[in-house]
Amino acid sequence: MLIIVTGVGFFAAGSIGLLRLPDLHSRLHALTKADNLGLGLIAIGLALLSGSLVIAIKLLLVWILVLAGSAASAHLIAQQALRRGHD
Amino acid sequence: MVVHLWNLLDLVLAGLVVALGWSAVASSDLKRGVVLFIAFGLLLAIIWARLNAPDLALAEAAIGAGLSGALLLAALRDEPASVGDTGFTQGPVAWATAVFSLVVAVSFAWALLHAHAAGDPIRLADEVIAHLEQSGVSNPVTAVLLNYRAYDTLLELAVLLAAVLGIMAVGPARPTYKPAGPLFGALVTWLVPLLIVTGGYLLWVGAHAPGGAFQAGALLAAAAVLLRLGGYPGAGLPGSLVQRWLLVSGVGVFITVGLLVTVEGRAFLQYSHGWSGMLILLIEIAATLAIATTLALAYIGGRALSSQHDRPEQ
Amino acid sequence: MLATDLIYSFAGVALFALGLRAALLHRTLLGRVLSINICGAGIFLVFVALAYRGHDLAPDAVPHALVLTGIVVAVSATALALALGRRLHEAGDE
Amino acid sequence: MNNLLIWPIMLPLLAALAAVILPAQVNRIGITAGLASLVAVVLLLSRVATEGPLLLALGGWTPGLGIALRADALSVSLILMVSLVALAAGIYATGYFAKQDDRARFWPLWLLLVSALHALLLSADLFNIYVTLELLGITAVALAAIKAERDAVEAALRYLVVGLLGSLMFLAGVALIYARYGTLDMIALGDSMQPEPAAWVALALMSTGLLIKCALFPLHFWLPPAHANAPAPVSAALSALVVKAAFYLVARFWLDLFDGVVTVDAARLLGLLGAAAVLWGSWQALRAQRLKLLAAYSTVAQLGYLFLFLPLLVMMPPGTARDTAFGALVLLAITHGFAKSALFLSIGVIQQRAGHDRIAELGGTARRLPVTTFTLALAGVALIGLPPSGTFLAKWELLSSAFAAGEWLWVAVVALGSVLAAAYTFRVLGHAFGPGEGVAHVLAWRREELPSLVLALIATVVLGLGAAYVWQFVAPGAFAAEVL
Repeated sequence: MLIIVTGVGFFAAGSIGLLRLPDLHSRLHALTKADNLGLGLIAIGLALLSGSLVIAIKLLLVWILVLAGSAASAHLIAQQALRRGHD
Repeated sequence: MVVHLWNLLDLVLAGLVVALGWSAVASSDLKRGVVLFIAFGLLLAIIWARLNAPDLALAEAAIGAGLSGALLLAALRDEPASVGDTGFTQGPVAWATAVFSLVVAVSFAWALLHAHAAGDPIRLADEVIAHLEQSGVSNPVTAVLLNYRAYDTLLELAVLLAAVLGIMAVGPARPTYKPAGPLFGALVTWLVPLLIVTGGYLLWVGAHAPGGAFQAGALLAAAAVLLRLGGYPGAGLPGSLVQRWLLVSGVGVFITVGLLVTVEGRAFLQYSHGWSGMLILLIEIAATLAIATTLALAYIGGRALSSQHDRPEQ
Repeated sequence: MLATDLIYSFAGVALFALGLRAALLHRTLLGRVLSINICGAGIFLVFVALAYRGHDLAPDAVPHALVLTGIVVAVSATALALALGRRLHEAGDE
Repeated sequence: MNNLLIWPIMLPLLAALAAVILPAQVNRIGITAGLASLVAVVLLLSRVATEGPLLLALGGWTPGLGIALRADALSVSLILMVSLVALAAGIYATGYFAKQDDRARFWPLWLLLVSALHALLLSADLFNIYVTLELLGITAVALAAIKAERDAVEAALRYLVVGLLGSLMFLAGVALIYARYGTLDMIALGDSMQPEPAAWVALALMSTGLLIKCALFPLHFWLPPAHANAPAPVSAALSALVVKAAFYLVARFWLDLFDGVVTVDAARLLGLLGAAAVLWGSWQALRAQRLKLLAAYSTVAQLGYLFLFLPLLVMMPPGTARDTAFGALVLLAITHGFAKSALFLSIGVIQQRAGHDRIAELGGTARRLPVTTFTLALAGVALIGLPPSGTFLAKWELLSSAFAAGEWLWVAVVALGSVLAAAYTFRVLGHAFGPGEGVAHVLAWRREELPSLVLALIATVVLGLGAAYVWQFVAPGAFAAEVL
């Protein structure tokens, strides 16, 4: 439970970062770092709560997938922003 | 006490979904509207999960938010000119429309309240469960879709076919995008096999757990969308002859099964005893392939290029 | 009487009506298609709320199947509308 | 076992699949399927005539949990019209679409459209009807846009958006019905329906959705451009069949399913809109510069007549008089189907030969295309309602019912509408018989002119002289269906 709450805390920090930080790159930084960590913590918490190995593996897979997805999309957004910046 | 907590969550979710829906359609910036619409779809998926409808949550995330969102984003890209030129009809027409929709909303809500008070809240729920044994599957939603109301699903596959035939009739595919770079390419090579495996899993598991042909087909179509975004013009689809066979396979297998059982003196689509599970799986496999091909072609937006050219353009 | 189903029913009605209004008022095709999708989602919400029978009871699967059919029909119509819109756009440039 | 009911739906559907796979054989596939499903429909009709309404529980499940198909006198007579018109228009299309590529696009969608129409007319389940409405709408829009010309695509898009809104209003009504009665099966609903909020609002929502689809004034704005810009065989199907399917549902709901719920005042409102449609549509048809636009506005007017029947039928007590009036309504709907499709097909012949359909430049048509001009005149006879057409008898019956009920407004509207119809028909014929070189080629091919001539002859002669059979078949069976 404690791990899940900490995870939610990271999500909140990420969202606040998205809203408050001044420019796109630092917003991306806040969002991806905090949310990935937050999701990871929630996944671990849920895996421990479920007490089943199969579910734990599934949750781990979900986390890895989101990690890959968010890394790639953050990269794409940053790349696009850089390109626009140079135009 | 617990009930109250749940209802608090319900109020928040319901309020949020209406607010998101409102801002998606009220936005005069269409790009913003489309992004909000995708968020709306994902929130809806959470609500389906909350309302014990996991099959719908999967379908909504994959089709409602995912593919519809991809289609809308692609359309946004086709018509950049129209992005600035938005706005709504103003003046007395707007007032009349507002009054009309308010009248519709109030009378609809009033009638629903009466219906809830007077109607039998069980409806068909118990009957669905009572015949589950005979249906050949243990997931009630799959039982309704592929057995009790299989005829609806047959016609629904025909709707998909009609839409894609219409799309192919009015013009060729839209040009491909420039590949987004090596990192995205790597992600595509990673994700596509994963999506195909997950699609197969959902198809198989649909008989007894959330999932089924539509969710599986949508995942395969998502793989095609990714390939297309990764610079493969044909989106990994086979050649046009095979494509045509795949397009009709869903309806074709469905009708064939439906007619074959009539030879034994049964009604159309009345599966033989003990064979229901097998026949349903057979129909679902064909339907998955047809749905995937149809949705992929719908995303490409017209007659697809043949597979010979299917390499990433540099 | 459960409150949950009514809360979501009314949210569904609200979405239906505001989607209807926006579909009539939007001037661009994309805006209209978006609104029609929201309008349809409202009806789906009414259906699924009907099916809900409390946290521990199995819901009525019939509305779920109907909504699944509805989602597929909606995406078919959306795809056709956007393809026609693209064709119109191209024809306008000629 | 009544598996016969599925064949009019499955034969065109299977043929559509074959047409997708074998694009080189589409003409042969299409005509064979048209003939085969016509045979199935005739068999179905003869069984309904001898045994009364037929029911098929699909999948063997009790209707409610499963879906039922039902064939009664009303639905099979409309299905027979659909099959005949679709076959004739299909034969015409084999010549109309000269390029192989166009044919390969046309036939699969066309066959899906026919299947959707049959499925709609046979369905006894409210949600299933929603699915058939969407299948019908999507195929109709795709066919209307098939030439991919700017005007056609624009009209088709408006048609699609408006049609989708109509379908969603229908679906909202279905949700209410399910919320209150817990079933979607129309036969069970017929017994449990009561005058109460859920039924009222559901009927209002579903009817509004359907009125959009039948283009009842003032919701008709989308129809003229969509029908006038489509290829000729498609226009024929849209004007003669697709709007008729939506009207069938209105009639089914107001006179059968919801008959304990509807009120005379609500029906009178529909009648008033119908009257406005008759006058406005006829007036616009008279002012139209293009033949296809004239035909499309004439559809708006002719649908108006059908709505004039509703208040009279709702008012009448059950009995012979009501059955007779109902028979007249069916006769009018069917006659219009044949006449309007004949009109659109012969306009197609003129348009392809002359390269345009401007009414003012039709001079010389009668000399160059005598058969087509004759067809045009026959269709006109049926649209005006001159004897011996089926329309004449139907309007006669409408007038006598209106007299009996003391509804003088309806009498005036029918009279004025007929005068306007005569005016726009004779305006066209006047130009066609006038001097000029408007049409380039002399005779057209047989398969282009013959189908429309046959359709026009059915409208004027067959349905006129055989009207008694229609009455005999439709009138007593129509309301007995509820007893089932």
